[in-house]
Amino acid sequence: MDKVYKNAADALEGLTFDGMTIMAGGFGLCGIPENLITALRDSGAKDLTVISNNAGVDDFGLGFLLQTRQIKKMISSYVGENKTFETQYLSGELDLEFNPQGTLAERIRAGGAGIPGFYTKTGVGTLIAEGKEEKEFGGESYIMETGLVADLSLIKAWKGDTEGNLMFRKTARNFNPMMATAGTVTVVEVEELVKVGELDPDCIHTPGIYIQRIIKAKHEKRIEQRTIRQRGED
Amino acid sequence: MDKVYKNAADALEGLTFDGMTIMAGGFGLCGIPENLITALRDSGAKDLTVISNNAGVDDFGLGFLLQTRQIKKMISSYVGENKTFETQYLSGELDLEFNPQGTLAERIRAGGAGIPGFYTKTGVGTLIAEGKEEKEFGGESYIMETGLVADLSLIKAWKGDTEGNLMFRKTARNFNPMMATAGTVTVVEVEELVKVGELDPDCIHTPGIYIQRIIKAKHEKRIEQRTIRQRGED
Amino acid sequence: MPWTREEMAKHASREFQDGFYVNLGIGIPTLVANYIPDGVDVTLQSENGMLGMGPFPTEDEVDADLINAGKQTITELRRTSYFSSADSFAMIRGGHIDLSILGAMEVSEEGDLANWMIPGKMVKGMGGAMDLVAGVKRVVVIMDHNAKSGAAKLLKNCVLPLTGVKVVDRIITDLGVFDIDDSGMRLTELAPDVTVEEVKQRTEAAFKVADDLIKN
Amino acid sequence: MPWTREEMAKHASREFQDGFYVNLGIGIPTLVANYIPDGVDVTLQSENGMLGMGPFPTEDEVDADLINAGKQTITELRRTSYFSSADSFAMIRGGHIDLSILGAMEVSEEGDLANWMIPGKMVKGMGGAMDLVAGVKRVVVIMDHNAKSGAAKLLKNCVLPLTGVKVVDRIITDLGVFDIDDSGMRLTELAPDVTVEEVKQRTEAAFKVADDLIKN
Repeated sequence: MDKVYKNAADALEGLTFDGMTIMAGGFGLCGIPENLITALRDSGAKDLTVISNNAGVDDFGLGFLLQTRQIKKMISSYVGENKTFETQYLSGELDLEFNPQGTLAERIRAGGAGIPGFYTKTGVGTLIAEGKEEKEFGGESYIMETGLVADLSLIKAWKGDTEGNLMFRKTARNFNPMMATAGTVTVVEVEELVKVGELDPDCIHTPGIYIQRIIKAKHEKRIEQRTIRQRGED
Repeated sequence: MDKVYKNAADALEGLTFDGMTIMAGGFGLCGIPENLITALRDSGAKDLTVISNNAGVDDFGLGFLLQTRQIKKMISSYVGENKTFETQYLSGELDLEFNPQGTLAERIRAGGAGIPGFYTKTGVGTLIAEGKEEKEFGGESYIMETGLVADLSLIKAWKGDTEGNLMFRKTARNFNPMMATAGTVTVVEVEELVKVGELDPDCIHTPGIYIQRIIKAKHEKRIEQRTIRQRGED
Repeated sequence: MPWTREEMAKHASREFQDGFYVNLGIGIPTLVANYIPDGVDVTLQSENGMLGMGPFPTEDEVDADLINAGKQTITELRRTSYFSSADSFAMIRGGHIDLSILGAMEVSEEGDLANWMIPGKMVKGMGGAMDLVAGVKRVVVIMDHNAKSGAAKLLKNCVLPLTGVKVVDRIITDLGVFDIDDSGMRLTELAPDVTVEEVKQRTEAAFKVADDLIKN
Repeated sequence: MPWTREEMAKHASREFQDGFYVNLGIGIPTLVANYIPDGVDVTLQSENGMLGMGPFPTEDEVDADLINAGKQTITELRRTSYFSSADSFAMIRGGHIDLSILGAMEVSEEGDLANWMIPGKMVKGMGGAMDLVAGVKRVVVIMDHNAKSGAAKLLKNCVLPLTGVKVVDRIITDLGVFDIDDSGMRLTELAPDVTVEEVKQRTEAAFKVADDLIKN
């Protein structure tokens, strides 16, 4: 089983279709599958439901798919950095489902773990609870949230081996590991593609079972908020 | 905040009481907190409810606490290797709650993650489902299982730093990471106690926030089934 | 002539497809790993937290921190990864394992499985069996066709407490191979010199005989 | 004289206890990290998957893979560990974080918090705020006592959509400090030259005045 593909376009070959649900890893622009997002745009697939914590910025990441109007609906926790998004949302072209960030993360984990529903205190008594089943445990109220899965998960890792074993780097891990488990097919782009056996088996974040296709790619890694201290400052 | 204690007895000082609920890590005898279990026995605390995948063997691990009749109830998935257990169970001295192994693991994770209940397909239509709420998702039946927490979690890691950051080794990881999150207090014994900064921050399995006390200890690491192949065999 | 344990295991090895992730139960199922066909790459999962299980260790390779779900010492491979029990069963429950091969005490004609408990005897526990049959994509049972007493083990309904309901896809016994789907149980293959008549006599479950029944 | 932003932050830093794990929101709450008292060891969590957040990087330390929940570049410390968003919110939801300090648009006298949405305006999303207020052991709000319009922000009931119900334990405004528990809201401290009368005029919520009210 060869999981290694030549490039992002190859890696998405045969996997995309109109109306599909896609998960895209990353937090802000950190740890996003830059190359696979571009390839998804180029595939032309439209009416997409995209599950991603954020919506990119106007000219990078998921912003590309907003520009081309390929996204029909976003499931996110925060979309504040994207004017294209705002315009399309306010005009009614784009549907939006907000999830508290931890609820979103857990729904994705649950989807990958075969858990169709779970209870959380997050959002009880707020708009988020509307229409959701409520249950008491130990005298406290909780709401039920459901598991999320996708037809295709696009994720970004630091190192990967040819079996699909992955390691993420620093806060670029974020949503990527759970999304890897929740896609019917999961495609990953890595900075370094290594031979099997080169990753420490105790340090593998995502076992290869979750990865169907892998590419090595170059990453721009754009920074949203470049905050600096002067040398000597604390 | 100094989390490092001199030995197992010191590390349990003030934490034990009759009737308490304890989680003990390990799978079989692999990755069990050998020294903390002995110290728990020596503490004399009785009427314990112990949550542990297995019950040790007659003369090692949780078997010690069965010999002294300190355990009132076990929550486990498999207890096949312990005659003391069998005797006490059949005589009605010992209460037993079986959980499917994956359900047990997930209940512990849920307990640590603030999730009081979740749905699983495991056990639907079996004895395990009796008395549990059943719900349909997508036309299939699931049962609700609840989160588990403990007054005290005893776990065993490979390396730990003085902040309580931990790494486990190979299959000795098993139930230890989830139990670390589900104890009101969690005490860990490690083979190597290292300085802060010596563990790779991308490879830490359990962040120090979950650990209140840590000791360095020696481990017998008894093997239950020593299966060997001859050199040259596949 | 009924199949031997090894022949049953060899038969079960046909289930392996290239790239499969597989969980093998204790006993005869473990033997199936000896018959992975050439050119077929299979990764074995052990539910105590390991993907990529290697063979038993040589004397000097023995490592107390490295055991399988049967608590036997084993080895790792170059592809191996380790994870917690929660992550391991997330993998199983989430439907990521392609195939589980396991033993059974009883199987019903609808695919109910009983393999963990005999009332009145000391119960050891179900371990991960309930999770495996509920979560794994395809469940294959290997077992003797009859109990030592001669009693049928392929039943209309299981008598013993269940491990899972409608979970078994295929049963390989010493007498033959049975497939189960929504239309019921179907005999698809016979061991050498075994007749349909003999199978019927030794089986309580109702089953059809496949049009293309294979006689070995 | 009402407190400045820095004075409010400094005041909030009294919340820190040795060994605390703390999550700080964006804005004034971030400033609180500058006032960690000597001898008090506090570990900062960032909900995008990091425990042990360090200061902003120098120019040559900038790393695109290392940002906080405000998407700002930051640094790691020797104690730092990284984890997924699911693990991060398991930590938050599970009650393992001792303290969260965050901003607010409105707080009710029962401790309801609104800080994520103004109807009619483009909504950016709640991010991790709902999870933090639901899960963290102690929630402290820092905010201006009144809106720019002069409108009260400490209300009988929040007008804006809620982030959480009965979640706020303490409010630090430029005018003083309020504690909330089951018995209601209580003014415990006043900024210099601020009178109880002034606070009452600028507050819609009903509050008691603590017997041991501290006047600065």
